[in-house]
Amino acid sequence: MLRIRFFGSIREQLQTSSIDVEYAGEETVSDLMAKLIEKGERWLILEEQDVLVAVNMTLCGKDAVINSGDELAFFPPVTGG
Amino acid sequence: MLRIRFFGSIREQLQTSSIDVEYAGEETVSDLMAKLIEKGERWLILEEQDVLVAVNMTLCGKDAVINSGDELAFFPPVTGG
Amino acid sequence: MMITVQQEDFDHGREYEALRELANRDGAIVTFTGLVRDFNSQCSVSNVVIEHYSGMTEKYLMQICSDAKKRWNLGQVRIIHRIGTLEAFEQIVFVGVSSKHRQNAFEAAQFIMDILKTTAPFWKQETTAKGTQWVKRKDSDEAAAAKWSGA
Amino acid sequence: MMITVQQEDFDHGREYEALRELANRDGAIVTFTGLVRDFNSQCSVSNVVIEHYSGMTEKYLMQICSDAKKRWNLGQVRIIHRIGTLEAFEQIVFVGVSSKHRQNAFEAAQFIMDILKTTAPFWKQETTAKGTQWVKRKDSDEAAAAKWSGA
Repeated sequence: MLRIRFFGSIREQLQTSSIDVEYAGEETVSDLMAKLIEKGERWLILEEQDVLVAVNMTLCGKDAVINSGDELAFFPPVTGG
Repeated sequence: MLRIRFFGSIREQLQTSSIDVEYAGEETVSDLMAKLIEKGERWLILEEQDVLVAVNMTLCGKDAVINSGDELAFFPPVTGG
Repeated sequence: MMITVQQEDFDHGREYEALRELANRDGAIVTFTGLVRDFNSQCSVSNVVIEHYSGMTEKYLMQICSDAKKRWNLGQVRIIHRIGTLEAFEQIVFVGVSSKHRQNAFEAAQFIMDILKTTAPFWKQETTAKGTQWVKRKDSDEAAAAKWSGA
Repeated sequence: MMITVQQEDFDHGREYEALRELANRDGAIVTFTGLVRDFNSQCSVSNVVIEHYSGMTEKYLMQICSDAKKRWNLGQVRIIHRIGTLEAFEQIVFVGVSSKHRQNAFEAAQFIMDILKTTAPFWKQETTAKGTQWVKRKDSDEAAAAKWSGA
């Protein structure tokens, strides 16, 4: 299983803050994104240029390797402080 | 009349914080210093390299013009804060 | 080194005194406080709502503190960041740093804010007369953070 | 813009809140506090005595504030400097600056401290186990002040 979390405007546009998906051997974040986008057009938002990705709470690129049990997150540029 | 004030280590070495001297037409701080040094060797301290001079509470060089009624001050580099 | 993410307001005076007590051999304390402004580039702001990624936020704030301690000789480092709904003029963020040398304390506090602004997972929504919108990333914040990556 | 030279200790929390009340549209507040350290390069310090040139001190502190306001877009500027006998760990100096932009607040507070250190007529005497001596000017302070004269 993979837990996928969404924050900020991405959470709002997807109307969901978290989903759990079965881990089916995807090797990288990109693989998983491709699978999500197959589910419907609204997931295309994840491919927008400034979307950030974290795997297990560490910022990383879309080529980052994923494993079963990982927690992924997609979110827009941060604006705290 | 000129009021001449001393601060920090200079006040301590001269053992005086302020003197009033008659204004006798000295044109610059240097002129006044020459006159003070005539009074005795201990005044040579005013010629030491890092001594600062203020005329009417403004830092200035030894070539600064002075006038009757001015307040002069001699002191070491400042060390506040 | 202590970080807190909380809804509650903080007492700046108390935070300073806590820092000072631990940092008493240091000689220099710098604090930064960010407040909710009552306007943005277009119009007046009545409140902001701050969302965060619990867990990752704390991890990144700790990382920023320890990166600062690697770069400068520091005593205490303290970060507080608020979440939830904040009205105009409320305190959002506190950074406090102590050091033996004021230059280090100033630079470290600036570094912490610059890196926090671009890496800590917080997102801000503003409510104005025109409605509610997500705050956009500022290029000036990106530039401020980028200047630390050279050294 | 407000400056105070006083023997009494100051309450950092109260100074911050006063600044915040006046500066509430600014968004960024930076404070610097200098404390008496309990050691110098050689040995432990039991207290310091700070002498000043009354009148000239106030004039120079005001000048530093208005120079800072000319260089940066600032809201409030506050300086407190203590005089007389201060024990180890006591607060010596407070600088508080507010601005719409944190970069300005940080730079202005640093500028104020750097220029204060090299131009405001205060002199410090330290009492240690070896007796009492005048504190010497530091080259690092001269260098810090010099870097502002280019721009």
